[in-house]
Amino acid sequence: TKFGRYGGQYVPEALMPAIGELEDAYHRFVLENEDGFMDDFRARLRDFGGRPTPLQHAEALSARYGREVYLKREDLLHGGAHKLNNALGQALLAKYMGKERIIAETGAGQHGTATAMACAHLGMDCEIYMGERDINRQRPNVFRMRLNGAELNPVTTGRGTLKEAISETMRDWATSVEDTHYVIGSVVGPHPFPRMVRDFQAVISEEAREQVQEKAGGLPDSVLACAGGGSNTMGAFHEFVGDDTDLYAVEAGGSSLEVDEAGGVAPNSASLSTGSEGVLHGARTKLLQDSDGQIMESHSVSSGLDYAGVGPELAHLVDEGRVTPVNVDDDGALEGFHRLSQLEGIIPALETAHAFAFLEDEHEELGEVVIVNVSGRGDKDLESVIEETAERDIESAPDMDVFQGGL
Amino acid sequence: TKFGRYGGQYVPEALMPAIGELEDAYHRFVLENEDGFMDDFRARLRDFGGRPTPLQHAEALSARYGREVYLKREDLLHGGAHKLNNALGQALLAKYMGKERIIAETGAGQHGTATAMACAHLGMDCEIYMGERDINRQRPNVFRMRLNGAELNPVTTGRGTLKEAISETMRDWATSVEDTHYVIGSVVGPHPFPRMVRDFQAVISEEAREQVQEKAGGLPDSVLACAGGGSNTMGAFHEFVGDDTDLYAVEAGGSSLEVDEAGGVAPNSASLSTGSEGVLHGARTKLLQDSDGQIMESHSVSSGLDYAGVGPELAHLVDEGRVTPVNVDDDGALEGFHRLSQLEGIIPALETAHAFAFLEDEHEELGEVVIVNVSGRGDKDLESVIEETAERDIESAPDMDVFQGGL
Amino acid sequence: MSQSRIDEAFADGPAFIPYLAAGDPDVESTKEYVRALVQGGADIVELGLPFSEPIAEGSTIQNAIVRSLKGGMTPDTYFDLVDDLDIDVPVVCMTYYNLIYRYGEEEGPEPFVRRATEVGIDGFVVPDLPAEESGPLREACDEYGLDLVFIVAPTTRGERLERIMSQVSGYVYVQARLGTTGARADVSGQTDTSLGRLEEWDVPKAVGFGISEREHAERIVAGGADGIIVGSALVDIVAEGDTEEGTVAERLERKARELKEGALAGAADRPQPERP
Amino acid sequence: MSQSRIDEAFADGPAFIPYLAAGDPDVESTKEYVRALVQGGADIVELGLPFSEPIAEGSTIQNAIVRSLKGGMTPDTYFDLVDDLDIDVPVVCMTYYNLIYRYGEEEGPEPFVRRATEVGIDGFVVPDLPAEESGPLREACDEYGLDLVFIVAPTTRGERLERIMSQVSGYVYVQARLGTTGARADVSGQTDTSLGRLEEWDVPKAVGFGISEREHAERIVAGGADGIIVGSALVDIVAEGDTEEGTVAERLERKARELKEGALAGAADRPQPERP
Repeated sequence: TKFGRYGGQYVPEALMPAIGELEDAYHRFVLENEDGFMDDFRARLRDFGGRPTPLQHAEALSARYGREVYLKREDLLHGGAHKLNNALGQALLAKYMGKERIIAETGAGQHGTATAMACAHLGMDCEIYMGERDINRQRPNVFRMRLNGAELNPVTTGRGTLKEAISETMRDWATSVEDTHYVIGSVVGPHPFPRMVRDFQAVISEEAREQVQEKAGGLPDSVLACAGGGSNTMGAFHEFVGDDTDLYAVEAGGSSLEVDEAGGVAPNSASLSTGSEGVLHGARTKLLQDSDGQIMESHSVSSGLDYAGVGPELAHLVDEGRVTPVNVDDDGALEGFHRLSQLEGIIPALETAHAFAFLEDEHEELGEVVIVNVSGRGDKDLESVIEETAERDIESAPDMDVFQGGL
Repeated sequence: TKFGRYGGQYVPEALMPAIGELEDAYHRFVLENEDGFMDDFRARLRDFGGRPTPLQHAEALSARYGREVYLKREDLLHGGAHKLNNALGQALLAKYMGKERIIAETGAGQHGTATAMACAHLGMDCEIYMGERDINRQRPNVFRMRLNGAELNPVTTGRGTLKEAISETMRDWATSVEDTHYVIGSVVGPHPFPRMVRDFQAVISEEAREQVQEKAGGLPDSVLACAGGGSNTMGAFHEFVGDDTDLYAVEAGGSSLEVDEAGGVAPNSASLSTGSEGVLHGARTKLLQDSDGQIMESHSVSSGLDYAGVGPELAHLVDEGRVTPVNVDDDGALEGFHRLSQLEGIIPALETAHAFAFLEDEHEELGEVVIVNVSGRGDKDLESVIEETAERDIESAPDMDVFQGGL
Repeated sequence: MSQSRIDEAFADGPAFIPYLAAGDPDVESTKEYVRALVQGGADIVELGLPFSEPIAEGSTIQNAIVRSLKGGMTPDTYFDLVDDLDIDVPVVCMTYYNLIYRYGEEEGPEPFVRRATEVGIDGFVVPDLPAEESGPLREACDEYGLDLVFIVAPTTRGERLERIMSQVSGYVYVQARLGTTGARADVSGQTDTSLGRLEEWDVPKAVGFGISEREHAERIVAGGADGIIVGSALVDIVAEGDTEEGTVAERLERKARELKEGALAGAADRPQPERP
Repeated sequence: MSQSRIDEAFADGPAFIPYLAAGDPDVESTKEYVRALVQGGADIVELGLPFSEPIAEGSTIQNAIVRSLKGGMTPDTYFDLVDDLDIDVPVVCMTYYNLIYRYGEEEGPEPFVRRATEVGIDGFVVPDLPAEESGPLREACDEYGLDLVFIVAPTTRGERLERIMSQVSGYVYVQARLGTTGARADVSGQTDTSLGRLEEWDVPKAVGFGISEREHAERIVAGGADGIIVGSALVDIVAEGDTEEGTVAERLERKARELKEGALAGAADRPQPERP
C-alpha cells in the first residue's frame, strides 16, 4: 500500500471495507484480467475513447528549440483530456464489481466530464462534486456533465476548489459506500487508488514508448508532463521509469512560490517543489500545509492543477531523484498556451500549457529527443484565458480586442 | 467538371486561371501523389489529426433500436469535427502550390477552426470570413480561430450566415488570387472543389468500410450522415456508392419545409429534399430559391447546415436514386442531441444530431447494420442548445434549471 | 456577323458605358437616371438586374442591389423597365447566371434571351459565366442576334484569351484590376498590361473596375481602350440622393459628361486605332 | 493494561460523552461550555482539535471547525485550553492524523502525544486513522498510557473487527450509521446490528453519529450500548448562541442532562451487562 514512505490508507473506518473490496477487485480484474476485464477496458478505450492517441512530431517546436519535440496527443482522447483513461477504467471496474452508482469529484471539470461520459456510455448513475468557484471557472464542462445525464453537486465549503470537492465526495462515499464507487480523479487518495489510477493512465507511456522508438529510433532523453494530482504525469512517466530518460513534473507555480501562512494560502500548487510531508485525502504525501499541518489553499490559473497535494508515487519518485519537480508560474503558462496554439495549431489545456512553458525556458537541458504530454485540450479554458490574458502583458498572445464583444 | 447535370465552374473570369491551376495541382498532387503529397497528407492526418477515427459499436443505441448501430467517430478528429480532413488537405496542397495565404469561409465555425488549426500547423497566414450572426452563435469557435493566429473578418451582408460568408470569401479571392488559396469548406463551389473536397473527406468511408467489415462481418445495410453543404455526407458515402448499401442524407428541416417566398426565407436547409436546380457559388446544383431564381435565406438551429445549396455530386446521386434525401426539424435535432449525450456519453454537434433524430424515427427501415457518421462534437453548441432547449418542450433533455446561473 | 447596335456605338470614337443597378431605389428613378446618363453622353448603358448573391461586386453595388431587391425588383419588372426606357443607345443587361437560367417555363437561357430581345436589350454581361459555361447562352444570343460580352481579367492569359476571343461579341470588358467592382482613386497599372494582351483583337475593348474620374477615363483611353465602363462612381451618386449640388439626375448627367469628355480627350492624345 | 481514567468513566453505568469543537467560537467560551456539559452529567468529554479537511464531518461540525480556525485555533492553543480546563472527567482529543503527525520537531506522533499527556488528555479519536495505519500512534499512546479509541462502522466486519479489537483501548466508538456526523431525528436500525457484532468485546461500546434526543439515548443504551456520544446536537446549540431560552452554557447543560437521563433510563430498561 506504500511507495517508500508515501501512500497508505488514511480514511474513515466506514470506507475501509470498500477499499478492501476495491483492492481485491483491482487485483482480480486489473492485474489478472479476470473475466477479460482488461480486454474489455482496452477495447472501449480504443472504440469509445479513440486510442491509441498519436505521438506527433512537432515541426515548429522542433525547429524553434533545435531538438526533436514530440507531442503525446491525449487532447485527442474523447472528452478532450487523458482523464477518460482512468474514468472509464474505474467506472467499468465498478460495473464488474456490481456497483450501481458512481460519484466523483472534479476540479477543472475534466475528470467530471470524463466520468459523466463513461457513466453514460456504461449506463450507470453518476453524481459529480465540484467546487463552486471551479463551477464558475469551467462552465462548459458543467454543461457537458449535465448533458451526459450526471447530477452536479456544488461544493461551497472553503474556497470551493478541488480539495473541498474531494472532501465532500469522500463524505458522500462514507454514506453510500455499499452500492457506490468513488471514481477518484487522480493518482491520489488511499491505496489502491494511486496504483490503480496509474495503471489505467499508464497506457499513455506504453503507447508513447513504442511510438517514440518507431519515430525517433530510440528512447527519449526527456519526458515532460504537467503535475497537479499527477495522473497524466504518472501516466506519461510510468513506462519510462526503468529507462534512462529524464522525467520532469511541471507544477503550477501560480502567482508566487511564497506562502502566506497567516492567510492559509499558498498562491501556487507546487506540492512537489515546495510542499512537505503530511496526510491528506487518504494518503501520506507531499502537501502544501502550514507549520501546524493545516492544509493551505492552493492557487493556479488552471483549475486542474489547483490542488494542495500530489500523488504519493510521484512524491516518492521525487525523493528518489527519479523525477525532477519544476514549476512555471501563471504568466508562463499563459505564454505557453498562446505559443502552442499559434505555432502548432493545438490549443492546449491551461494545465498542459505549463509543460510547454518549461520547454521554452529549459529546452537546452532536455537532450535531443523530448516528449511533452499534451494532457488535454483548451476548449474549456477559452473564457479564462481571454480574461487572464487581458489582465496581463503576455507577449505571445494575439490582440485581445477582438474578443471584447462588438465583433 | 460535372456530376451528371450538376457542377461546373460558374465563377468570375478573374478566378478561372487560379481554378485551372488548382485543377492541375489536384491532378498532380492528389490523384497522382506527386512529390509524395498524399503520403505527407495521410501522415499528418494521422499524427496531427488523430486518424484513424474509431468505428464504435453503440451498445445503448443498438439495444434501443434492435439492430447493430455503429458510430464513425469523426468527433474525435483534432478540432472536433470531420472538417480537418479537408482543411488540412487543401492547406497542404496550397503549400505545395507555393501559395502563402489561406482564406476560408465558415458557418458553424468548424471549418474555420479546422482551417486555422491547419494553417498554424503548416505555418501559413490565414483569414476567415464568418457571418456576423454565426459569430454570435458560435463564439467558442471564434475564439479558437483567433487563438490559432487566424484573422477573422465578420461578414455583415444579408442574414450574416454561411451563404454571405462564401460570397465574401470569393470576393477576397477575386482580389488576391495570385498568392492566395481559398480553402472552401464543403463539397461545393466550382470544379475541382467538389471532387477534391470529397476525395479529402473520403477517408471517412475508406476507414469505415474496412472497420465495419472487421466488426460486423460485412457491409452495412445503411449509412446515415447529416447534410448541409455535404462534405461529411460525401465523405461518409463515397466508398459505399458502389455497394448495395442504402445512403441517407439527413438535411435540416429547420422549423418548417414551407417557404416564405415573399420574405425570401426558406425556414430550413433542405436543398436536396425541397430545392430546385440552379447556379450558386460556382456550381449548378440543387438550391433553395424563389421562382425568379433569387437565393432564399435558409434556416437551421445548427449553423453548420444553414446553407441554401448543396454539393453537386450529392444532387446528382439523389437524382440517380443512389442517395435518399430525408430531413429532420429543429426540435428533432435537439431531441437527438440530448438522446445521444445521455445514452452514449457522446455530445454530438447539432449538425450531427439530425442524423440521430432520423435514426430514432426510421430505424425500422434501416436494416440490420447501420453506420451513423458522428461528424462532430457538440462543445461549440452548448450555449445554443441550452438556449434553444429552454424555449421548447424537448422530452429527452435534462432539467435545464441547473443551467440558469445560480449554480 | 452583321454590325450590331453595340458595334456601332464604338464606331465614332471612344464609348462611355455607364452602369446602374435597375430599381435602385425604384423603377421610375432608374428610368430618369438612365436618360440623364444618355443626355450626358452615354454610348451604351449597362443596366444591372439584381441577383441576391452578387459575388463579383464590391460594397457599393452590393448595397444598390439590396435596395433594389427590397424595392421588389424581379426579372419581369426589369424587362418592363427596359421596355419603357425609350433611349437611342444600346442596353446591355448585366446579371448573374442563375436569373438567366431560371427564367421562363422552359429550361435554359433561351426564354430569358427571347424576352430580353423583345424589350430591346442588345447584349449581356454575366460575371459568373466564364467561357467554359457560356455555350447555351451564346447559342441563344446568336439565335436572337444579341451580343455576349465577356470579361477579361488581369489574370487571363494564353489559351483562356483565345477561348474568350472566340466567344465574345459586342465588346470585351477589360477588368482593370483584380478584385470586385468599386470606385478607386487611381488607375491600375494592370490596365495597360491587359490592354496590351488584347492589342490584336478586333473587338472593342472597354475598361471597367475602379474608374471614377475624368482623368482616369482620359488615361485609359489614351492607353488604347475603346471605351470605359463606370459603375460604382455613379451608383454612389444614386446612393447619396439629391444634394445642394443638384438632383441625382443632374449630378449623374454632369458626371457622365465629365467622364465622356475625359474619354474623348484620351482619344485625342493618341493615333486613332484602326477600326473594322 | 491498568485501568485508565476512561475505563473508570464507564464503570458506574452508561457514559454520556459530549463533543465540542475547541475554539468554537473562541477559547474562553469552549472552557465555559465544557464545564456546563460536565455539570450536566458528562462522563467523558470529546474535544475536537479542528483540521482544515474534516472529511468525516457533516456540515454542522464543518462549520464549527471553520469558526474555530478563523478564531485562530492551533494545536498549541488547543493544548493550552485543555490545560486550563480544570474538570474531573477524562478528555478525549478528536482530530485528524495530519495534525498529530506534523506536531513538534521530531517526526511522527510522539511529540503530539507527549504534549497531550502533559495537559491531561486521556485519549484520542482519529477518524481518518484506521487500524492499518495506527501503529505509530498506538505505540506513542502506550508509551504515555493514553487510550486510542477506534471507530467501528456499520460496514466493519470479520477480520477488520478483530484487527480493531486488538488495537482499541478506552472505548470503541460505534458509528450508528453510514455517512458523516450530524444530528438526526431518528435512531438508525444499523445501531443494534453493529452492537450485536461487538457483543463479545470487553471494551465499552459508545454509540455516536446522529444522536440528538433523550429518547435516542434511551433506546441506544437499552439496546446494549455502554455510552452515547453526542456532537452535532450540542454544536448546533453553540452555533445558535444565546437565545430567549437561555445562554449557550445553560442550554448545553440542560441538553446534557436530558441525554444523560435518557442513557440512564435506557440502562434501567435492560439487565446491566457484565463489566470487566
